[in-house]
Amino acid sequence: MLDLDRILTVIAIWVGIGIVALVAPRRTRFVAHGLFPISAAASVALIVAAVQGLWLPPQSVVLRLGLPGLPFHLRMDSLAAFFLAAIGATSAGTSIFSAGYLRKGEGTAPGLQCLQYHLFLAGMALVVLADDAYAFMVAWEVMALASYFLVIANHRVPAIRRAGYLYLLLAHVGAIAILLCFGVLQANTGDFTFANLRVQSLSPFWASVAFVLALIGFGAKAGIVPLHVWLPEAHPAAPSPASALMSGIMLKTAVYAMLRIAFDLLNQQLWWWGALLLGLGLLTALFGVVFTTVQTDMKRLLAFSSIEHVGLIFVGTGLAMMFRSYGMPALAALALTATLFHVAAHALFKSLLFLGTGTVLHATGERNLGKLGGLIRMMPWAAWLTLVGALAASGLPPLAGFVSEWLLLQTFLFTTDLPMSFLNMLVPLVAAAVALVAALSGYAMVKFFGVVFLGQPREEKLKRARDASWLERIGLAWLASGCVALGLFPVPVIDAIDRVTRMLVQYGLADTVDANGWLLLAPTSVQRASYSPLIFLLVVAATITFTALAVRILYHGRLRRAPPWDCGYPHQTARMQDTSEGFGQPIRQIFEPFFWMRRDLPSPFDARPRYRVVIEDRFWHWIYQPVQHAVERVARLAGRVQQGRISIYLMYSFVTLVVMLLLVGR
Amino acid sequence: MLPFETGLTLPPFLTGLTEAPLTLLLASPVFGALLLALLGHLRIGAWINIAVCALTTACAVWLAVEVARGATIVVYHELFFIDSLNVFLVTLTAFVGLTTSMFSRPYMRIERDQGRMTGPRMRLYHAMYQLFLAMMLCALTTNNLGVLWVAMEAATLCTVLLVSVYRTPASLEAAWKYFILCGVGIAQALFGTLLLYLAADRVIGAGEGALLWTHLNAVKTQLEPTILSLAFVFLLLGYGTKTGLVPVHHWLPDAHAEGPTPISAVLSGLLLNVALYAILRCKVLADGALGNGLPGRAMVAFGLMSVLLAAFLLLRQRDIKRMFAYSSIEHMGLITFAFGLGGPVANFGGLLHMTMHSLTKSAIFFAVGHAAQKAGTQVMDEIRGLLQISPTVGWGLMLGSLAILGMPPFGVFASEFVILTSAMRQLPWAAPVLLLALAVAFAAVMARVQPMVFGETNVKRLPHPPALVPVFLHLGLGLALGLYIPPFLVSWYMRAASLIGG
Amino acid sequence: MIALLTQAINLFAAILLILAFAMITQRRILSLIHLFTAQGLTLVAATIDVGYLTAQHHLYASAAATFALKVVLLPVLLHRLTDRLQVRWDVEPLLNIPLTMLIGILLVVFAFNLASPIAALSASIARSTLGVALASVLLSFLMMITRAKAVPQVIGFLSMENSLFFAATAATNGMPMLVELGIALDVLMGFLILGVFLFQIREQFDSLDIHHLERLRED
Amino acid sequence: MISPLGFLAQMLQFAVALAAAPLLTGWVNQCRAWMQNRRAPSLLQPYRLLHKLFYKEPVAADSASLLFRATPYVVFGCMALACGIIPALSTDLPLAPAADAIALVGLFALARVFISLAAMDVGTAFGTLGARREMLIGFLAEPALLMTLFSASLISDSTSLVAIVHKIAHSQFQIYPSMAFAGVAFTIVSLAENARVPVDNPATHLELTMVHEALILEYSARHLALLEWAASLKLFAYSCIGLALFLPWGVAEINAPLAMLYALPVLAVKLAVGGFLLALIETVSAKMRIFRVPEFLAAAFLLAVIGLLVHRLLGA
Repeated sequence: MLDLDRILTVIAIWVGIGIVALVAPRRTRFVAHGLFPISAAASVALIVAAVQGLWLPPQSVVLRLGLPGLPFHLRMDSLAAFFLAAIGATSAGTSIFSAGYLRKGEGTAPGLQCLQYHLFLAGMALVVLADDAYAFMVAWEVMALASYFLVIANHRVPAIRRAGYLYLLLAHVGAIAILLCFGVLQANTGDFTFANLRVQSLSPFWASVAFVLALIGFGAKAGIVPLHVWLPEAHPAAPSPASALMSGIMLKTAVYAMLRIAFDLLNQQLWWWGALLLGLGLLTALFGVVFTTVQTDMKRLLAFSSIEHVGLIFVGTGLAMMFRSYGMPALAALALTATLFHVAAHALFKSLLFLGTGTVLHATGERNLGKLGGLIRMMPWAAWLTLVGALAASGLPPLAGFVSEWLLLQTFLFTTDLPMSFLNMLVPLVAAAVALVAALSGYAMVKFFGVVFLGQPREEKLKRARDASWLERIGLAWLASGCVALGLFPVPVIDAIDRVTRMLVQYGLADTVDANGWLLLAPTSVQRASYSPLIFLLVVAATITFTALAVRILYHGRLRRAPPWDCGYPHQTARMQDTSEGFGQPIRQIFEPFFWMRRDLPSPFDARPRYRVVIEDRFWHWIYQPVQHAVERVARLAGRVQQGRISIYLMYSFVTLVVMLLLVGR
Repeated sequence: MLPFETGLTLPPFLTGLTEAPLTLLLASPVFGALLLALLGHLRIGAWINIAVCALTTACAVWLAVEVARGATIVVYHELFFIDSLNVFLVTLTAFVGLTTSMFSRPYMRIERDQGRMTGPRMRLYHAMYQLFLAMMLCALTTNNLGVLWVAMEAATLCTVLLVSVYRTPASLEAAWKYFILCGVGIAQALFGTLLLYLAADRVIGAGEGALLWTHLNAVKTQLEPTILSLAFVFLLLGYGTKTGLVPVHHWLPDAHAEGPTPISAVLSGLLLNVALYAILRCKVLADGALGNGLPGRAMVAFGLMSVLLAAFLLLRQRDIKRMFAYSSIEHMGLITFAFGLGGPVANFGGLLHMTMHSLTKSAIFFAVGHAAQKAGTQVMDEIRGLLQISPTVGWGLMLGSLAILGMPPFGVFASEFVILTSAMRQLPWAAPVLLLALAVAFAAVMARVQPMVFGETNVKRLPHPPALVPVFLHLGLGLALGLYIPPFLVSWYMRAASLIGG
Repeated sequence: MIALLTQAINLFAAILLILAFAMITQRRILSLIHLFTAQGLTLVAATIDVGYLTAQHHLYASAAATFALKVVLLPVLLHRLTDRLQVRWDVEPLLNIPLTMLIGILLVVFAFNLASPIAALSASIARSTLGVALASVLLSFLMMITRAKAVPQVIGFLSMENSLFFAATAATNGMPMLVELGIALDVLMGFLILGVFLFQIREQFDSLDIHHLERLRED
Repeated sequence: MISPLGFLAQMLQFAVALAAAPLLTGWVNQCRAWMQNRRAPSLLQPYRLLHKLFYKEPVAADSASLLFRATPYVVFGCMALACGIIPALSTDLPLAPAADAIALVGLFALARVFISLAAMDVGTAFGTLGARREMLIGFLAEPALLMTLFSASLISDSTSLVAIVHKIAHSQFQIYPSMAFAGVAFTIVSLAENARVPVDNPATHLELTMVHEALILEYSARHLALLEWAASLKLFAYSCIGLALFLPWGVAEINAPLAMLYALPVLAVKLAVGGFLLALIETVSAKMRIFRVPEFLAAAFLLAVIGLLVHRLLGA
C-alpha cells in the first residue's frame, strides 16, 4: 500500500468521523468518548506514515475530483511529510484532549463541532499535500472555513462574533492574494499544476510580484505584522482545542506554503526577499513578544506569543532565503533547519499551553489573569504539564524551544562575509534582537505561569477548581513529552529535517551532525559549537539528587509549615500580589512607543478610585481604519447612482445608448 | 409570407421522434397556466403547480437525454430548436422552476394566512408563474429571434404582475419601474432585432428565414458589419437591461426586494439567465459578422462595471432581499465578463457560473424567504440569531451566502476560479479588479449575514415547518459540482462553449 | 403616381418626426392622446403605401391591425383612462421645453448621421426614412425621460412602439407576420397592464405624479 | 573518549568551584568592609553561615507548593554545572562540549526563571515584586551577556568557551578593540546579575530597593543555604567567565598535567584581584533607583552590540 494512500486513508477517516458525528450531534458522550479517540489513533497513524514518507521518494496521485481540466493533484515529498508529521503529532494530543474536554451547552452542538474540527484537520493535511492551485485553494479555504466555524462555536458572545468575522475576512483577503500569486506563477500557460509552475522561469520582476503576493496571502494567515490583527481576537474566542490547532499547526501551514512557493515553485530567490522576510519577521517577533508581556487575558497572551514565534520562524526563513540567493547552501540549510525545528517545537508547546488554558478555563470559567492564581495546588496535573510547555516556550534548555533558538543564533554567528556589506552589519543587530526576543518571551512565560498557577487564588471560587480529567491529562502529557523528547534528542529530528533541507536547498546537516553521534549536537564541528541536552540534564539532575542526599545525610530532612513571612507583615490578602498589569508595567514603560495606550488614573479625591489602562494596536489606527473609511466613502458614492427617480434611470439608459452608438458609429 | 412556406423541412422520422418532448415541454406550462387560472386559488392549486412543474422537468430531462444522444434538434419548421447551449439552460430552468414551486407552496400559504395574499391573487400568482415559465422555455427554445423577443417581453409582463401581486405601495413602485425600464430596454432590443433582420434580409432575403438563428448563424460572416455593430448595441442594451447590467440595472433590486420571495428566486435564478442567453445568441452572430472582437470588449466593460458597482452597493444594504439582488447583479456581471473574454475556457466558466449562480442564489432566496417570514421583516438589523429558532434555515442562509461569495468547496468557487484564471491569461489587469470587488462583496455580505444567523435571537417561532428540501437540494448540488463535475456535463458545457466561441 | 407615392413615404416620415417633436412640447394630456392617434394614422398610411408599392400584401394585414390597435383601441382606452383618473395636465416637465427641443434637434442630427450608412445598404424603397424612425425612437425616449406624470410616460412608451413599427415598415417592409402579431399582442397586453397599474397607483398614492415613486433607493 | 586526565581536571574544577565560591564572596565582603572602614568579618564567615543554615529546621509557607521546595536544588544544580563548564583551570573539560556559550546563558536563564517562579509561588507581595524585578533585570542582562560572549566567539569563531580561551590565550597576543566594549558591557551585566551595587544591595531588606533578597524572602534554613551557595557559585562563575574572556592566560592546556598545578594559584590570584575590584566598584558607586536599572542595562546591551559591529567593521 502506497504511503500516500495510507495518509489519504487517515484523512478519509477524519472526514468520516465528522460525518458520523452528525448522526447524533447532541450526544456529547458518544461524540467525545466514542469518536475523538479514534481520530487520535488516526493521527498517530499519520505520524508513522509521514515519518516513513520523509525518506521515501516523492509520491503523487491524481484524484478524479475537481475541475475537468484540473483534477486534484496530490503529492507527498519530504517537505509535505515533515509538516504532516507535525500535524499528526499535534492533532493526536488535541484530539485525545478534546475527548475529555467536550462539554454540553457550549455554543455549537458537539457533533457539529466534531465535524468542523475534523474538516479542519483534513483541510490542513490536504493543504500540505495539494499539488495544484485549485486543490490547494480548496483545501486552504476549507481549512479557513472550518476554523472560522470553530472560532465562533460560542457565538452568543458578540465579541466572539466580531473576532470570527475579522478572521474570516482577513483569511479571504489573503486567499485572494494567494490566487493572484498562482496566477502570476503560471506565467500565462493556463496550467495550474505545481509541476508546471515549477518549470516556469519568471523574470525577476514577476517572480518578485508573485513572492510579495504570497507573502501577503500567507502572512495574513501566519499573523505577520501588520496582518496579524485577527490572531489575538480569534484565538481566545475559539474553544481551546481549536485554538491549539490553529496556533499549533494552522499558522505553520502558512509557513509551509511560504517555503513551498519560495524554495520549490519559484526557481530563483532574490536576496531582498530574504531581507524583507527577515525584517518583517523581526518586527513581528518583537511586536508579538512585547504585546505578550502586557496582556491580561491568558489566551490572548498565548496568541501574541504565537505571533512572536511565527516571527522568529520567518526570520529563519528569511535568512535561509538570503543564503540561498547568495549560493551558500550550508548556511541556508542551517537556517532552514533552525526554522523547521522551531516549527515542530512551537507546534508542540503552543498547543500544550493552549490546552492547559483550556483546562483552567473549564475548571474556573475565567480567562482574565486578574482573577486566577494558585491553581497549582488545586490542579497539579494541569499545572506541571503546562510548566513544561511554558519552559519550552521561553526557550530554556534542555527543552524543545531552546534547540531551535540555539540553532538560529548559531546561524547568525556563522554568517560571515555576505556579499553586501550592510547586510553584514545588519546580522549582529538581528542576532541581538533575536536574543532580546528570546529573553522577553521568558519574561512573558513567567508572568503567564506565575499569575495563573502560582501565588494565592485571587478569587474564592478558584479553591473549588477541579483538575484535568484523565483523557485531558493524556493529551497534555503527550504534548509535554513531545516537548521534552524534541529537546533531549535533537539529532534524530535534525536527521529528519535534513531530508527537507536537501530537497529545498540541496544541502543537509545530517552527515556532520551524525558524525558526532546522537548524543552531541554539533552543526559543523565540536570545536565550533556543540550542545548536548541529555548530558546537560543528567549533570544537573545528578547534582540535584547528590545535593539533596548529602543534605539529608549530613544534616536532616525536616520541614515545618507556617504562614508566609513576607517581612513579618501580619495580614496579607491575595490582592496584594502583583496583578498581570503590574507584572507588565515595566515593559509598558520601556516599550511605550509600541502601544496605543489610554490610561484613566484616579485623582486623589476620587471617592471610589479606579485605575484603568487600555492597550491597543497602533496598526489598527494606521492601516485598518483608513481602509475601512475609504471603502465606505466609495460605497456612499456608489449609492448616489441608485436614487430612486425613474426619469434619472431612463436618463442613464438613454445616455448609455447614445454613448455606445457614438462609439460604434465611428 | 407565412411560416410554413419557408425553411427546409426535416426528414419525418426525425421530427416524429423529436417533436414530442419539446411539444410537451412547451405545452405543459401553458396548460398548467390555464388550469391554474381556474383552480389557482384553491389549496390544491399549489399542488397542481408542483405537478405541472414536475412534468415540465421530466420533459426537460427527456429532451436532455435526446440531445446527449444526438446533435441539435430542429422542429416545427425550424421555429424551435435545441442545441447543447440551450438544452442545459432548459433543464436548469425547469428544475429550478420545480424546486421553487415546491418552496412556494408552504411559503405562499403562510402569506395567505397572514393576509397578504387573497384567493384571486393566488390564482393570478399561480397562473402567471406557469405562464412565466412557459415564456422562458419558449424564449430558450425558439430559433426565431423575433419570437425570442416576443417571449422575453411576455415574460416581463408576467413578472410585472407577479412583482406587484401584493399591491403595496412599494411593490407597485417596484413593478412600475420594472415595467417602464424593461419596456424601454426591450424596445431597444426590438430595434436591434429589426436591424438584424435588415442585415439578414440582404443575404438570405426577406421572410421568416431571415430571423431564424440557425440560418443567420450559417451566413453570419456575410452579414453587413456596420448594421450588425449597431444592432448589437441595441440588443446588448435591450436584453442587458433585463440581465441587470450596470448602468441599466436599476429595476432589478426593487423588483427582487418587493415581489414575493419565490418570484425573487426565479427572477434571479432564471430570468437573468435567459436574458443573458439572448445576448449570447446575438453575440455569436455579431462576432461572426464583425470579427473585431467589439462585442466581447463591450461585454467585458459592462461586466466589470456591474461587478464593481454592485460590490460596493452591497455595503449599503439594509433589506435582505435587496442585498442578494445586488449580489445577483454582481454575478451576472461576472458571467457577462466571462463571455466577453470568450474562448472555450472562459465560456466554460461562464456557463458553469450560470448554473452555479442560479442554483445557489435561488437556494439563498428560499432560506431568506423563510427567515424574513419568521422575523416578519426584511430589514436585516431586525433579523437576529436564526440558528436558535430554526437551525436549518440558519445554516441554509449561512452556507448559501458562503457559497455565493465563492467559498470552496462550493461550486461557485470552481466557476469563479476558471473565470479568474482565464482573466489572468487574457486580461491580466482585470483580474485584480474583479478580486477586489469580490473581497468587498465578501466583507459586505458576511458582515450582514453573520449576525442574522448567529447570536441571540429576536425571532419568533412559526407554527409551520419550513420547506427546506429545495434549499439543501440546491446547496448539495452546488457542493457536489464544486468537488466533481460529471463528464457528460463537462462535454455538454464544452460543446456549448465552442458554440459560443468568441 | 408611383413616384408620388414613393415621395409620400418621405412625407409621412416627416409628419411622424413633427408629431414626435409636438409630443415633446405638448403639455396637455388630451392633446398628447390626439397626437398619438395622429401618429398611429400616419403609421397606417405609411404601411399601406409601402404595402402597395412593394406589393407585399401582408403589410395590409399589419396596417389593419395597427389601425385597430393604435388608432381606435388605444386612444379610446386612453380617453377612458384620463376621464376616470381626471388627469388633464402634466405638471411642469423636468426639463424646460426649449432645452428639450434643443436636445431633440441634436438627437435628430445624430440619428440621421447614424442611419445614413445603413440606409444606403437597405434594399427597401423607404430606406431613407430609417433615420427618421431612429430619430423618433430617441425623441419618444427623451419624452419619457422628461415627463413627470405616469400617463405621459405611457404615451411616450407607446409612441416609441409606433416609431419602431415605422422603422420596421420603412427599413425592411415589415417584420414577418408572426413576429408582428406577437409584438402587437405584447403591446396590447402591456398597455392593459399599465392601465390597471395606473388605477392601483392612483388608489395607493392618490396621484399619478411619479415623484411619489421614489422611495426605493440607496441613500 | 574521556581521558582520565580530563576527568581529573573536571572533578578538580567542580571541587574548586564548590569550595572556593563562598570564599570569594567572603573575600569581596571583607574588602568592602575595609574600604568602608568597618571591621571585616572573617574570610570563613560564609561557610559558618551555610553550616548554620543547613543545621536549622526549614520553615515553608503553608501555601508553598513542591515547586517552591524544588527550586533551591534546581538553582544550585544549574550553577554547579555552569561552574563545571567554564574553563577556569583547564581547557580539557569533558563536560565542556555539553554546553557552549549560548547554552551557558540558557543555563543562567533557567535558574532565573525557576527562582522567580518560586518567589511567586507563595504569593506574598514581596515575592511577586522580586520576581518581576528579577525578570526585568534578566531580560536585559541576558542578551547583553550573550552579545558579550558573541564578540568573543566571533574572534575565535566558535561558541565553545574552551575554544575561546584556547584561541585568545594560546595564539600569539593580539589586541581586540571589540573586546573593550564587551568588557564594559560584561562588567555591568555581572554587577546586575550578581545583585551588586549599583543595581541591588545584597545587604539590605529595604522593600523599595531589594531584588535578590525579595526573591528568597520566604526561604529559610537549608533552602536558603543552597540559594546563598548558588549565589556565590554564580559570582564565581561570572568571575571565571570574565577571566576566561579577558585574561585567560594561565589556564591549563589539554593533557598538560603540570600546567594545572600552577593554574590553580594563578586562578586564585586573578579571583582575588577581581573580587577586590568588585568591592571597589560597589564602594564608590551609589545604589540607583530601580527605574534607572533598565537604562543601565540597556547601555550594556548596546555596548555589547557595538562591540560586535566594531568587530565586523575592523575584522578584529
